Amino acid sequence: MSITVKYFALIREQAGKSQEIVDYRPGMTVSDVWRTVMDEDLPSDIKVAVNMEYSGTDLGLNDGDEVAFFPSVTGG
Amino acid sequence: MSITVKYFALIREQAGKSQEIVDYRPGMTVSDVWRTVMDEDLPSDIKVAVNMEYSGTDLGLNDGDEVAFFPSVTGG
Amino acid sequence: MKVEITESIFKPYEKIEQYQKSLQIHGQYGAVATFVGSMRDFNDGQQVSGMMLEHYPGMTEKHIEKICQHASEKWSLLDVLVIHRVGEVTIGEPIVAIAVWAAHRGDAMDACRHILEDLKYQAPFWKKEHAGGGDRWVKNNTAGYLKD
Amino acid sequence: MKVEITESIFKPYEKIEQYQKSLQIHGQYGAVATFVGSMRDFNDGQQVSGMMLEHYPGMTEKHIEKICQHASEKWSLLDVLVIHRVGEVTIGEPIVAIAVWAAHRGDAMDACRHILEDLKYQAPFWKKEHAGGGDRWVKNNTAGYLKD
Repeated sequence: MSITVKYFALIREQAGKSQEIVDYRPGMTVSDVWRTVMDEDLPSDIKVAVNMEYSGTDLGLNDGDEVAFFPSVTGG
Repeated sequence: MSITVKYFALIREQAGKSQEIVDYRPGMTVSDVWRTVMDEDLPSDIKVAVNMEYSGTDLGLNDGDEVAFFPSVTGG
Repeated sequence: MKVEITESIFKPYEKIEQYQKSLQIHGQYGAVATFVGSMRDFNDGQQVSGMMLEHYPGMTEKHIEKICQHASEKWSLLDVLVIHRVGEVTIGEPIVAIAVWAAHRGDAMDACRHILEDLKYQAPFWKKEHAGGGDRWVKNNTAGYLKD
Repeated sequence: MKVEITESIFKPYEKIEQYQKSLQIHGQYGAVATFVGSMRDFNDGQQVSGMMLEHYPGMTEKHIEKICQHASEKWSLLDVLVIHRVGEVTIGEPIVAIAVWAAHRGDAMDACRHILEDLKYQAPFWKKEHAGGGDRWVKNNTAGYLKD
């Protein structure tokens, strides 16, 4: 019963970690994950992906999901 | 006192020649050149260049000018 | 269609030529539009000496494949190649190469531009520039305006 | 800036790479947009086996140089290369190659497209295709629509 949480770029640096595992609770949303690990509300400028697809912050998660938090992308 | 006349592509084939020299007459226009060599009015779909620049058909010519007649271009 | 993420410096035109040779579309493509993005020595008002390009292994490839798939549905394309660099990049080195093969030029150029804009604004890559005053994360890409 | 009219088959990406190496703009260009047009085996509803590309020696070069000059005034460009084939062309062979170097992608891509459209509609070239039923002059190029 777990969620894999990943951080990238500035978020990764600020968190001081690139990945962690949090316990899964039924009904848990993306925002809940951030609140669990960071002890604050998810800032609106942070992008979210669930299982490697962009996602909204209210999405309900399933056991085993991978959630990623990152700033605006700057590739290309 | 002469004008060099050039033909390209379908116009060249229809004229059966690629270049000829016609006498220059003061006041002569591009249309006059066509009338002189083809004995007809210049068809509106034929493009014209004078001294290697696109030109209107009413342009007055100077002695020694090069006039070219050709169909729509299809390069690239 | 091919998407490649690489940590090594690459020669974009050799890669494009080589990929083209592997395709069975001789005589079918009238148009190939390519875009190559390289690292400049100056950005956002400051001299830079290099950068680190971070990505999200797995999602990045998946996302770019989806972009290319989407472009292939929107335009009439014969093939698409996208190569994107990650890791440490030095001035003048290629960062991204996109090549689009199509029968007609409109499709090739529209799709190439579309893929590039999506790479700039959607694909999970992050640039950290090494500038005079230290390292800095690039906040936003500059606009890819259409002036036509 | 370089404009080349050639009767020989050419390798577009080698030419672009080679020209790029000759430029003193390392670290300045962030964007290179290229377009390569090749001869297709099918056009205007008919199978074709090759074509003859006629041009107006002198005017053609002069006209393309003017196009490139104009593009350099309209957009912020670092360099432009245009190569155009003339004479007998066989299926699959490159007809035209355009490469535009700029600091930013919008300029490179807009200018590349602009130069191509001008080449299609203004530069003095004429195509005569060798088709099954005999030779035929191509009447008009297909449109290079912007769908974005």
